[in-house]
Amino acid sequence: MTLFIQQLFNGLALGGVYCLAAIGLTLVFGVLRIPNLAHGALYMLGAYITYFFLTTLGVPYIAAIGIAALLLFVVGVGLERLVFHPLRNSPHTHHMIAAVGAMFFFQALAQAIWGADFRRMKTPITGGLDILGAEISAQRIVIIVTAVIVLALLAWFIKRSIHGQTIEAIEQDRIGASLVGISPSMVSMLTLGLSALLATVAAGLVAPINLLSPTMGDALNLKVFAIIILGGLGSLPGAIVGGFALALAETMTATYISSAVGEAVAFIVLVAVLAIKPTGLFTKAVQR
Amino acid sequence: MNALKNPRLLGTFAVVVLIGAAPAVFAGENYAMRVITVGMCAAIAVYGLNIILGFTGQLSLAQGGFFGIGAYGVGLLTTDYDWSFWSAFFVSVIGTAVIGYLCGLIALRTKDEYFAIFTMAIGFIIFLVISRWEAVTHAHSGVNNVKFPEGAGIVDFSSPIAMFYLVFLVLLICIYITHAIRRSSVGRTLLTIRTSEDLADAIGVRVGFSKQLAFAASAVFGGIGGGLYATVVGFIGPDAASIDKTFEFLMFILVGGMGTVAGPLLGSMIVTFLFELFQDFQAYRFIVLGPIIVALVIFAPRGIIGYLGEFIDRRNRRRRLAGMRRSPKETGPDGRSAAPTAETMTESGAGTTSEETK
Amino acid sequence: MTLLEVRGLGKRFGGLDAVKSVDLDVDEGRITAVIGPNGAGKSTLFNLIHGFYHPTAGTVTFRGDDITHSSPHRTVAGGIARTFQTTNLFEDSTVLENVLAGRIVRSKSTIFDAVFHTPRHRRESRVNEDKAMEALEYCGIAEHRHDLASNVPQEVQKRTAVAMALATEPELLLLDEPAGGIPEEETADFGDLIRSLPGQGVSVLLVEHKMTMIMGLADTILVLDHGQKLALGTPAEIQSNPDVIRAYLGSSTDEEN
Amino acid sequence: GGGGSGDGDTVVIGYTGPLSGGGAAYGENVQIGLEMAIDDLNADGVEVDGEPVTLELKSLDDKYAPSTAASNAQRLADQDKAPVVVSPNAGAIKAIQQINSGRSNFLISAYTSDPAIVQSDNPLTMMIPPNFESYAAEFTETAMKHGGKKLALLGTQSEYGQQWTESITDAWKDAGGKIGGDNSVDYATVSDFAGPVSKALAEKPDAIFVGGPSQPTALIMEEARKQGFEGSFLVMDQAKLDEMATVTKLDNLKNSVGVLPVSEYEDPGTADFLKKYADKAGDKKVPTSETALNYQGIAIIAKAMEVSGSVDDPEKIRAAISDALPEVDDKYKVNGFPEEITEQGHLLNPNLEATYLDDEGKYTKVPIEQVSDNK
Amino acid sequence: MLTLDNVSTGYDATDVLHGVSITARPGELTVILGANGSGKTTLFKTISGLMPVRSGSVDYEGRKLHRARPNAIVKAGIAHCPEGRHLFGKMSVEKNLRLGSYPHRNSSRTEEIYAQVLELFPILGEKAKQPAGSLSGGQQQMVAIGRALMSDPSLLILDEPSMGLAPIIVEQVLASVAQINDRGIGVLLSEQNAKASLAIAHRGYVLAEGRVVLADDASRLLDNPDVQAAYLGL
Ligand SMILES: Nc1ncnc2c1ncn2[C@@H]1O[C@H](COP(=O)(O)OP(=O)(O)OP(=O)(O)O)[C@@H](O)[C@H]1O
Ligand SMILES: Nc1ncnc2c1ncn2[C@@H]1O[C@H](COP(=O)(O)OP(=O)(O)OP(=O)(O)O)[C@@H](O)[C@H]1O
Ligand SMILES: [Mg+2]
Ligand SMILES: [Mg+2]
Repeated sequence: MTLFIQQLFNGLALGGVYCLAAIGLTLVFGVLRIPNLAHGALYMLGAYITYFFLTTLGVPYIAAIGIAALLLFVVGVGLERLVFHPLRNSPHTHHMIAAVGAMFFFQALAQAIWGADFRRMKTPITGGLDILGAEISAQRIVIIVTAVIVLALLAWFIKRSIHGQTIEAIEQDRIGASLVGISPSMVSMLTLGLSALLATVAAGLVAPINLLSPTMGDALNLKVFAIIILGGLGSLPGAIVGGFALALAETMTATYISSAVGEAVAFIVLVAVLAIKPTGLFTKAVQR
Repeated sequence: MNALKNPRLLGTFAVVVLIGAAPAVFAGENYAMRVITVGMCAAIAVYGLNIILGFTGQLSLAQGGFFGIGAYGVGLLTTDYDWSFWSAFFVSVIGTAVIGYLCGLIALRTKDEYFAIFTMAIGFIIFLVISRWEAVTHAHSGVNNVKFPEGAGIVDFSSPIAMFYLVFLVLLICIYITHAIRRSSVGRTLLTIRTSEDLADAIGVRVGFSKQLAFAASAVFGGIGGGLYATVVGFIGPDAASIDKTFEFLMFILVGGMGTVAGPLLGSMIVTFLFELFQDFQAYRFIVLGPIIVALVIFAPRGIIGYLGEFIDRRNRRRRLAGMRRSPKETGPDGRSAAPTAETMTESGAGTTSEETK
Repeated sequence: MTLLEVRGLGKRFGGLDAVKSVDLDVDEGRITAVIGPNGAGKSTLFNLIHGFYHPTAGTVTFRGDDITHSSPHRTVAGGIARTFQTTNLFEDSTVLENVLAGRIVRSKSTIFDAVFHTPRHRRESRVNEDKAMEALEYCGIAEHRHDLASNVPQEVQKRTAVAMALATEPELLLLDEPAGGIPEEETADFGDLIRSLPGQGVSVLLVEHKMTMIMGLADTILVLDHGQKLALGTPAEIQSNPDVIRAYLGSSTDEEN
Repeated sequence: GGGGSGDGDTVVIGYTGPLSGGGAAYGENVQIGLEMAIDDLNADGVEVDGEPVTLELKSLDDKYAPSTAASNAQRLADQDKAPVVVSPNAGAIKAIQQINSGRSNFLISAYTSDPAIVQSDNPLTMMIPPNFESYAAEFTETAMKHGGKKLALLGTQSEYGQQWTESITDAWKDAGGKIGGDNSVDYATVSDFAGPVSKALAEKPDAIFVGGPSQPTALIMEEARKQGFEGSFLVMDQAKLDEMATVTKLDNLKNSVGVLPVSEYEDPGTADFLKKYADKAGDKKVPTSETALNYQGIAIIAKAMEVSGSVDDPEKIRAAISDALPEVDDKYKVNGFPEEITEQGHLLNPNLEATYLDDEGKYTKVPIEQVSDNK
Repeated sequence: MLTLDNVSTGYDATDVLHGVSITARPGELTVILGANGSGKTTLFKTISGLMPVRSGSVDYEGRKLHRARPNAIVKAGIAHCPEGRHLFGKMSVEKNLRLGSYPHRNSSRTEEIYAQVLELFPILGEKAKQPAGSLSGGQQQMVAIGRALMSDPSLLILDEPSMGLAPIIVEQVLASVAQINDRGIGVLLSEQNAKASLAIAHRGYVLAEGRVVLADDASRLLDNPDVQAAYLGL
């Protein structure tokens, strides 16, 4: 029982990370219709920049994440301008390859600057809680709480605020959107910026319980794609449910079946779900 | 021999002859021969990708996985089970076809990006199985001493040149099949699906079935490429099935030109050599290569062959227009030069080409 | 003879009956029209007959075969072709290639025929080209055959869609607003094309809002409203039916033409 | 052999290893060792057959992919005429073995402790580190002495990690211990170690087998201590205790048995090596055996060239290693210098030692008896 | 007032519009006639910024618009209800309409205009919560017009608003257009039904192969024998 509760919290913390990383990706997909394979690299870059401010310059933790998130916002905007904007009329194959090119670049850049060694990020958040016999570190509780707050704010923003709705509008018809006065390229830039920002927040939260390396985004990348497809591309609730569901499935299968299955479970679930519902869990069917 | 008047076919021929003559130049250079031969194995898999992606428009990211299945099939059967290369090769290719077909059954219920990511998941599961199923695949230890093909006392395939020509021959067959599919109604079927599945459905195309076949065919090419690769390199590890392989294949096809006959081959060769060239930069080569990839996609989105094709199309159209002006009766109201056509259907239509040569 | 028999056909979307208890007979060698206000269920009816949607009630019979749950490609193979309300073509292909695509359903040759260049494959390629040209000429657009479908005028596009459908050698052709987007004054020519189809052994089921055209073409008209039959009869009967005038035609139609 | 007789004064030492991607840090450690050795050897002067020879390192990145490694090796041998190619990864070495004695001719300087590479009877392979199977028995004995009989398995899920897991499992069972389920995870892809650690601790073990790259291993141990584990750790040789101490508090690492840190060796050249290393890599970086052993390895090869009188005949060089070993200058003896090379090509140091890091944070040496490389 | 001066533009290498000059006076209903492919849609797309102006200038109420982006042009008061509608298919009808007011999102007039739109097309009130994509063709056309009106334009561009509509609805739509125009909103209209549209228009232009071949008051165009022959089927 203690093990179960322990793993439940571990799974929730992991779910928080997955969600934060996944929502950005799903938003970008919705607006730009591109599967941004460089997302994991943005996450990695976010982690390194947070590290730079926190450890190298000694800026406080929260501020370091904040500064890094803003910087990554700029990187995201730049990525949109330099890579995806010129490709806006190309098929998605081209985006994927361009994104892979960008990913290679970011990884090589990080290695050139910070080296290939693992780095460890320290945080002021220490200690933990004892919940029903399970030992939960404070960092993980922070992850869960932050994830929930950010997700709630974002959901509110998209559904209620008119700015959020512009994102939805562009997802559905770019020409229609520009005719009602929305600037698609502005929204595209903001969305990519926002997704990089969210990825950085995720990275800043996880880095203390894991290590930094130029390839830290790779493993996450595949999983996050599984999540947003599982939830239905471009669907916010889909990404949230998918993120937590896959994280819990992963932790629990690793605990009660085997860790190798745990590693594959995300993809097995994905295959199973798509076999039954080919458009993911949360997509509305619409007539031509 | 009308075909020779068609500049596209001529181009394909030229590329093929050029590569076929490579051993004459590089005979003593094991390294160059190896790079070219391995590149050709990849090119075979890329021809598979060309069918599903270039013709049908579905981005399959499982190609690396199928390549791995072919490679491991040959690798494991010739070593742990001591089969002859040829029987192992045959069985592996059939096996890839079956696995490809089964995956296709589910995969093709999905569309567009779902299909892409779904096949990526399939590819990743194949990779996980290969890299984790210690008891059968030896996981990271890999498969050592894969057999050379048996030459029946006539050819000795341990010679790099013999191996080169074996792969080259298979590659030629794949290119021919690609060409044959393209100009047939099968090719037209696939291309209609690429443009609009709904419309294809409405004119009686068996969309699901055709996609299924295309997917299985692409898997088979992947398996063939992988099987040859295993015997060429002699040792295979799980990286033979990794997602990086898939991305490599994608790069090859994009640089060469999607949906074209010569594109995959040309792309494979050029990018392979580009990669080798940049090896000297070691870890930092991707600081240069990354942006080059991005730039290629942005500035040459239709690949090298795509560009040439566009050029030829424009010329043909100009000629035809000139011809039409001579016979005023035929001049349509739409006498302006058309938008660059998609490289594919225009050429594939038996109509256009035979018209030209009549 | 009755070619197509629709009995008690119904389709619900959520709470809405898009089509409800519709009966319809399409006779061989005739032009049958379906009209009705926007949202009456005309396109849905076509989608049901063609197999794009599966009905929630009723049956569809074609030449005595039950095709209620058939899929579109089998329906086409069986002899029913269609065009879409919004013109739908393979836009980056030429007009000829579009029409050739219509031949796919009648092609028997496989990959193997293509690879080995069998006589069957050669014979079929020739037949396909001939038939495609025939359809193009019949529709009067042969001179456009090498133009990209997206570059030709609306009317040529509409004709291409018809030619593509004809290339499948149908016995029944479903036309959903074939003249939509064509100016009134040009519809006459288009009407002539449709009128000639039964003579070629192709019966027609037609949806159209252009009353001038419908009244001059149709042998029988079914009027739908809210998914249900409002009236059925000859053009003259329909034109004077007060229900139809109130729900659909409005006041101006007769005085305008 | 190929032979770069034209420019007899420069000899290329080839290196193919992971210089980008997940294994980059490891590949760089090896590369540093090679560079240091070559710099030192050139400074001292290498003379073959009466002619002075300059060594030059040529590195290529293989991203840990065996087939790329083999292509690279072929390129180094063919184009750069390298008589020796260094590779630090068992899979890559196996792939390279497919070509080094047939199509091209070069000696493989193999940095892997997987004995499979010498079991394949490749005449041109020189295996540098000790056979990892040697450690299992002593590790088990030491850990049982300081802990108890119940072992949990939490190694990494690489090929090498799995081999270690097997070897430890056998040894532990032989010693009469009990073992829980296999909890190994892929250290490189896990986002949060808490889950796997909780699972392992649920077995209430007295000792835990851990190991993969140093830093994630350290994190796992830290997490285990946080979750209340007080027993001992058996640390696989891939992880280095001193390197681990750079990412976590020494407290978390206490009571564990692992390989001896380079700085604890007392070979004649060790102290100088440490100084030079700090100059080159900065004092934040801990020197590891990848660096030290490859440093030694190149020195041995250079000496073998001198002894054999050939820079381009790998067979002669290989044959001369045995005679070259006693001739190597003391300054190159830094990390358990080998005294002999087996027929199969394995360099052997008879006095292999591991270490136990005790509750005071002190390293105690543990002598290791080496097992045979034969299957 | 909207003034196009010598505007040329096109797709790819060739021009579709060749030096078109047009004025639409404030509050007036201006109709553009022309055969299929004569460039009406292209002209409208050029005005609303969906296509770049290659040469010439576009001027609206004293502002140069030929370099402006669509969003700026909507803000300037020109709303374009495009051919093909371009609705947000998965969003409800209501959200579609409300997004129409995006350029003036904080204005108090939004509710007022929304009510007016529902008054114009009562069926949209019934379908308010339904995804726009599930409406029938004609109903979608109403949403598109409604959405354009929601931006509170001073000039409304309607590209074949009656395409695919039932005769009775065509009548209604043209009546609504007249009604919209009566409220003081200028309208630029292209319409297959030349006679009916000229009947409600103030001025008309005839385009042929991308050039203006006739420009006159609507009533005079109705009487022009060339127009009668070409477009009125007389
Ligand atoms: N997939 C669907 N989901 C929900 N409702 C639908 C769907 N398809 C059609 N409808 C509804 O069914 C009704 C009939 O639509 P249909 O498209 O058949 O009308 P129609 O008669 O063709 O109209 P029009 O003349 O405007 O094309 C409409 O109210 C429409 O909103
Ligand atoms: N996207 C495009 N690419 C290339 N050419 C185009 C494109 N859209 C339109 N054209 C061409 O531009 C010309 C003018 O087209 P436009 O759509 O403006 O005409 P229109 O008067 O609106 O016709 P319709 O009555 O059919 O709507 C036509 O010759 C058409 O073929
Ligand atoms: Mg309809
Ligand atoms: Mg138009």
